[in-house]
Amino acid sequence: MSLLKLDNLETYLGQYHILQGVSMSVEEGSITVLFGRNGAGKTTTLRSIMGFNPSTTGSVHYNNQRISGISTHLISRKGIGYVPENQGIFSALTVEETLNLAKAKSKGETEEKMEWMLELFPDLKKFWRKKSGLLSGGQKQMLAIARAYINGDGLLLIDEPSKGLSPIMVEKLMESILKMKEKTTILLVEQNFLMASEIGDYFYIMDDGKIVHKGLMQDLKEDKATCQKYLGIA
Amino acid sequence: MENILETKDLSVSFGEHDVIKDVNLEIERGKLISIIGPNGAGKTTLFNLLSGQITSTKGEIYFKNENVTKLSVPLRARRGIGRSFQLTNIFPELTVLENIRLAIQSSSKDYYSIFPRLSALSRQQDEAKAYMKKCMLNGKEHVLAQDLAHGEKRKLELAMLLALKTELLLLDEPTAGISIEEIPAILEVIENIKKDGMYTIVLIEHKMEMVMHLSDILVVLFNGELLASGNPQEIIKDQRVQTAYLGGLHRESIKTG
Amino acid sequence: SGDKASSDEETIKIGVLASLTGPLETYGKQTVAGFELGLEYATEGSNEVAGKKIEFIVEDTETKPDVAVRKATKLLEEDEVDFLVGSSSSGDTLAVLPLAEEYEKIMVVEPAVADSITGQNWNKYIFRTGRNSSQDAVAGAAAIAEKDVKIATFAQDNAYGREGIAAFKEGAEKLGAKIVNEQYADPNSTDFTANIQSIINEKPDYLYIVWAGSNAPWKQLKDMQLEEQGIKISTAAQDIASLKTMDSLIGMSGFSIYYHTLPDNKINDWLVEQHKKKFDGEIPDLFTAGGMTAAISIVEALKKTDGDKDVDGLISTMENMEFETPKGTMKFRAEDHQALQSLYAVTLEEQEGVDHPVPVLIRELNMEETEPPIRNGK
Amino acid sequence: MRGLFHKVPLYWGLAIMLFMLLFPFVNDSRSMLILLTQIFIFAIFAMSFDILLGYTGIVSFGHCMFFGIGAYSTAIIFNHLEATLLNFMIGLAIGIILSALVSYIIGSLSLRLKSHFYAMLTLAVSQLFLVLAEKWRGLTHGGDGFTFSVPDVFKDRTSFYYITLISVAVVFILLKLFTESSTGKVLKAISQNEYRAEALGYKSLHYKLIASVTAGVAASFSGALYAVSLRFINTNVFSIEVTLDALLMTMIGGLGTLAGAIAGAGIIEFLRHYLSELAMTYPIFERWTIILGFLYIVVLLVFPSGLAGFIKRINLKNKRKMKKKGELQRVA
Amino acid sequence: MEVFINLLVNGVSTGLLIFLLAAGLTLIFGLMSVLNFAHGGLFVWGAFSGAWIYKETNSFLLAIVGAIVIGMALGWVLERFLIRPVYGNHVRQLLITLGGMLVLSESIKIFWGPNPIRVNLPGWLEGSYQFDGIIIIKYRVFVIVVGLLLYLALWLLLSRTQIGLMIRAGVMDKEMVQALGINVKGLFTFVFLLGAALAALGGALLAPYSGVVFAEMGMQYAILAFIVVIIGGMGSLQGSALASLIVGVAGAFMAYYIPDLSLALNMLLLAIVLLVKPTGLMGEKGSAV
Ligand SMILES: Nc1ncnc2c1ncn2[C@@H]1O[C@H](COP(=O)(O)OP(=O)(O)OP(=O)(O)O)[C@@H](O)[C@H]1O
Ligand SMILES: Nc1ncnc2c1ncn2[C@@H]1O[C@H](COP(=O)(O)OP(=O)(O)OP(=O)(O)O)[C@@H](O)[C@H]1O
Ligand SMILES: [Mg+2]
Ligand SMILES: [Mg+2]
Repeated sequence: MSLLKLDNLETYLGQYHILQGVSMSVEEGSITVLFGRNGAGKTTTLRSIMGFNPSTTGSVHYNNQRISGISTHLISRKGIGYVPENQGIFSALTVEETLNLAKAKSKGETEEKMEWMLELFPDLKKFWRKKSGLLSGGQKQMLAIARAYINGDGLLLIDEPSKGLSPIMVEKLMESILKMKEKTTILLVEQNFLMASEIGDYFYIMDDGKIVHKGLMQDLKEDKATCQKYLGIA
Repeated sequence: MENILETKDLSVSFGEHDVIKDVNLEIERGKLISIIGPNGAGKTTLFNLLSGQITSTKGEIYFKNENVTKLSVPLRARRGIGRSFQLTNIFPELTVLENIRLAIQSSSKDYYSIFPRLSALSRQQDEAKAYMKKCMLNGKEHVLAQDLAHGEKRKLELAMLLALKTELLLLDEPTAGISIEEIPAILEVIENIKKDGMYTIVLIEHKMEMVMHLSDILVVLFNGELLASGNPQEIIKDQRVQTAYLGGLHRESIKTG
Repeated sequence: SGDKASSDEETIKIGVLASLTGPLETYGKQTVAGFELGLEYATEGSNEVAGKKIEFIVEDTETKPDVAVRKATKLLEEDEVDFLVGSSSSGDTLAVLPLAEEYEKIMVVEPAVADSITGQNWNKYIFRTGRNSSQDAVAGAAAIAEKDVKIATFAQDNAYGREGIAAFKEGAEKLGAKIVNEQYADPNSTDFTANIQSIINEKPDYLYIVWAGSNAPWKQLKDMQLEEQGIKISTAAQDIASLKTMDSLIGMSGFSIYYHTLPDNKINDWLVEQHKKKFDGEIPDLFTAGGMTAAISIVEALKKTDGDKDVDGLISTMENMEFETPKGTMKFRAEDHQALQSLYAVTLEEQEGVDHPVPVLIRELNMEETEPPIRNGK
Repeated sequence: MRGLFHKVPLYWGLAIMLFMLLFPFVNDSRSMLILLTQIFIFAIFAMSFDILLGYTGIVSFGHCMFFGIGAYSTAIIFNHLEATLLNFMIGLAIGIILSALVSYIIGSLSLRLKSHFYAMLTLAVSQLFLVLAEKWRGLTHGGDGFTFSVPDVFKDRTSFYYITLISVAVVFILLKLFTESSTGKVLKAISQNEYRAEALGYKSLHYKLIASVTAGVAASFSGALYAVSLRFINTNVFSIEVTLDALLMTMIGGLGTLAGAIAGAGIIEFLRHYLSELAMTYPIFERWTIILGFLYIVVLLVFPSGLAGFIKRINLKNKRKMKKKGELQRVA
Repeated sequence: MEVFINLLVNGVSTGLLIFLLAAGLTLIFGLMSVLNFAHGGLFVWGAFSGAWIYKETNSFLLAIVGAIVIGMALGWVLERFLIRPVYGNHVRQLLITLGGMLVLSESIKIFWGPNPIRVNLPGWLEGSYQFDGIIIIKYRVFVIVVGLLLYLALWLLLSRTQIGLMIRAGVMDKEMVQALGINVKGLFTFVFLLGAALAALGGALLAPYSGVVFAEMGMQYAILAFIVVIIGGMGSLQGSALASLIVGVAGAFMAYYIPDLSLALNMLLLAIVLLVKPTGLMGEKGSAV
């Protein structure tokens, strides 16, 4: 069954009609990738799910509960973890403090989640008492993901984790995300196709605020035309 | 052919994060250069360095063989470096005409006159209209900039930039956040500008087809480093660029790298 | 008020300026109440003098000089008043002085205290029934200064404080006292202990204080145990509102300008009685007496001129005129038209059923003792 | 082609001007004349404040300092020299030069600061002037202040009424020209998007300086008139209430439209006048300051850009209605 | 020597008194980036209601609690109707809370009349200790103790508790904190009320300090609070504490040694700090936005 369902979302930012009817669904235990060029509306989609930019029409259901229209902190408490585009690091807090904060409102066996994250991202243990602001870009990304997972392991929304990271870093990150699939469901926003296509099960392609294509990742890899058309891949 | 702009080992870092690393860029007068690279590669930051919004931690910038590394934003603008912004950046509560006139004032060195001269005023207005025409904004003279559609705002930005009459134009994703339908218009505007031949244009753009169509030279920025630059056709075939621009994860590229 | 009254020969109009809103509103309201009673008393309730009706019009200066000027002009131009009375703040009053001269109308200043009103800003149309800072100071000096007593002074660092101390010094030194330390403090300061400290170090016999306004140092003086260290505090016992803040000064010996129990004469008895009758049992205060005095002075003058409003006539009548007031006999001296008057040497005592320390008479300082120096260069 | 003034407001302005010119003939209430004179004087002061807050987006909590400088310069001159127009000019000139200097120095030292820091700094400096006026007794006679005589043209209420009326008109036109000039346009631009203005080649600091000096000079002029109108001065002119008045007037009248400042001055002064009149009869109104405070808050909340801005917005709405549907949706 | 000690003690206690006032302001600014000029209004309301309640009930404790409650109630009204509409716009915050300030301090007169009112102390706080030259006023010792305790409490709240963590994070990235399931709006209201409570407490404690309270105090102390907060560095608790102490102690010594300057002291301090280090003694770049 599908864990998350978006039904015909329309979202305005200021006076701009950004999302123009987005419908998609995320299957439990899968990794779904949302592609699209700059300004397609990917981030806005995630932000609408999280309730930052509530949609004017359409609905979002999680676990068959309607979550559109309620405020962000309640949405999050239903078990949704969020990794924003800019990582949203609390630069003045240490790794330790950040992860404690993530535990504050989270349900379930937070200790185990914490341990698992630390074994998945040993760097975080290494810099346990370091101010998050001083971490490298990749480490920040790990921290952001760990924080999101500890806060809500029902569904993770991850926005362009590869942004500004070196290929090796990206590689490590992707492997971890792949591992995390065992214990949670992931909706991943990505620009960079090759990376995401390695780990995704399903894909959606978004352009100009609409879903223009969707299906199994396998099929997309074959379908060079679509790639060319929407992802600008030569 | 002499270079209008050169950078020597240009670098900047925010805290621990090196965003631009030893970039040596040489831009020939009269050409259109496109800079491509994944998100966060440092393209906008590079522009910020060139136009002076941020100051480099290392290296120099030479504009027309003058070292402008230490100059403030307005002074560089007066020297002839003009730029547009990735996120629309205009004067929301002024009319389109007023927005453009501000640029014209600056280009006609009318900085500090404290009494309105009607002659100058009307001259500037006619001039402004010309630029509006060029950027296909006719009839929007007295609309407040904030009431323009997103695409029109981008056009307004271009108009202001042209009105500045700078030889060097830095365009940061002129098509950012505008819909597919509107792109051809922008494209046309840029082509017109290029045809005038009096400008050197540096373009940041993600839309490949557009880049390939316009560029004389293609520059690839990756993790703040200059990965490659040269003829678009060759560059785009370049293996490293393939991986880099697609931010890619080719096993082999990792192994070799 | 605004109504346009005819300048009928048979009526005499008096314009009263007072702060009815703003920081000084209590002063203003008392002045007005007192003025009304004063007319009633002086005209034996007839509100007529020499067959002419007396009207009075009250205007609120809001304690803003510009408003004061506007209201004064309105009184002079539209109501065509024959006298001005007021005002609660020295600023407002000073701003109005030139108008009295311009319109050649007598202004009876009450209760503004600034010396400069009868000093360098004085003009011949100005009479003052209220006492001025110097009189306070002289009285203050008379109350405590003797040969070789060491006196320290403490005042607000503003015109009021500085003028007061200057005059006090003059008076005190005339009486042979020594001023050993002068302290001035920010009127809004939270902490006066530093100044008090430096006074303590001088070990004076007396500490003389000139202070007006809400933020007063009384409590801190007590806390710093001046009395225990043999330093006697002396200051003016002012209106009841400020007396209410002075209970930490109980036992101090200073002087008072007016308190309803101090003067012993029938006018005062009348005032107290009528006031209590009129304002359910409330006792008259400093500015009530002042307002009454102003009214009496005008009526008395008119009686003498037999209702003649001619200004020069009035001025010469009022110069050196002696008249009876709730505070006993007063006299406008010729040089600067300042009313010489008695003040009272008192001690502050606690009394049953009174919610403020009560000034108890030691002796009356008669108008010769309290005569201030002449400062208008006449 | 859009002229210096929009036509309709221009006609309005002329009509009002005409009415004001005739007023003394139709009305013989002196206090009303004086009230209007006060309003004119504060209108100038409010306009000067509008140049800062409305056009350049600079918040100053110490604007009274220029008002005070102007007032004291004139007053002190008249106190020491005899009351001639020439001496008035001298006093005026001194005040203006001083204000220009002070505003320039403060500005160049601190206009780089964040808006609210600048606000507090100006507050501090103005308070220092208050202390100075209190302490420099030889010159200012301290807090009590002093009276002085002025030329007869100023003494006569009617002629002074006309003088101030003309002054308002002249200052209004000058400032209007200033705001319509290239510099003025840049000021507005800076207040909306300083970052962009710099990228267009404008040194924002220079413009802020120009603005604050202009404002300082105008304020000083109004201060001089104020002193003359009272023929008396004391330290009140440096009190924060003076700045607050300017603030109230500009905010309520409407930012960034000099006319708004004038209207604001009128509204506030008249409200004060009538509320305090009411207080004489109905004690409920004794606390009319509260009413003013509430009015101020409500205006700030309901129409942030003041009454003038509110009117502007209505016109704009009408304009938008004319637009075609497609755009309407975007606006929504 | 005695002089020195006296000046120091009195200066320190005045400083800590000012700190109570400044703490609320800096908290609200540092955590929510709100400039609240009406703070002085809450302060003066605290002062009057405290004095009044004590007069009525003769219980100092009740007076303080009552003052705090009233302060918080007013604070809630302020936050709800004045501040919320202008979150994130410093200029409008200053302007509108200024209006709040006017209304609050004028409305004092409706309830307690235009005259200043005297404030008493319970016997156990009256008077002062004296060891030959040195006179130490009991109440000031009390204020010092309370001030230090409150500083400690605030410091612990911000650095040790989850709430402190949430608030600090909330300041850095409001949305992200919401995304962690934390109700930021509620959190901020809490902070604002805390600030209001501190202001009221400051007022209630100041009243007996000088022995009288009067409506005009509001504006005067609003300005003082701002001066201190800016000197210390907006949003820095330590900064405010330090600045308060400097203002208090410098005030005392100035009044003793250079009385002529004391009138201008605070403004001079402010001007100097702003010109030399615009972010204040302890404000980092971040906090000066
Ligand atoms: N002021 C800043 N402080 C800290 N980091 C910054 C700052 N500006 C940019 N960065 C970082 O520098 C990196 C490059 O940013 P930049 O905006 O130049 O990328 P870009 O190539 O323009 O990306 P995009 O294609 O999304 O515009 C990013 O990781 C960004 O987070
Ligand atoms: N605050 C805003 N106001 C107006 N338009 C906005 C705002 N923020 C974003 N946009 C526009 O909304 C569109 C979608 O933005 P969004 O960030 O969702 O795209 P995206 O797919 O995430 O792009 P990217 O790959 O660069 O992250 C873009 O055109 C952007 O310009
Ligand atoms: Mg995005
Ligand atoms: Mg960019």
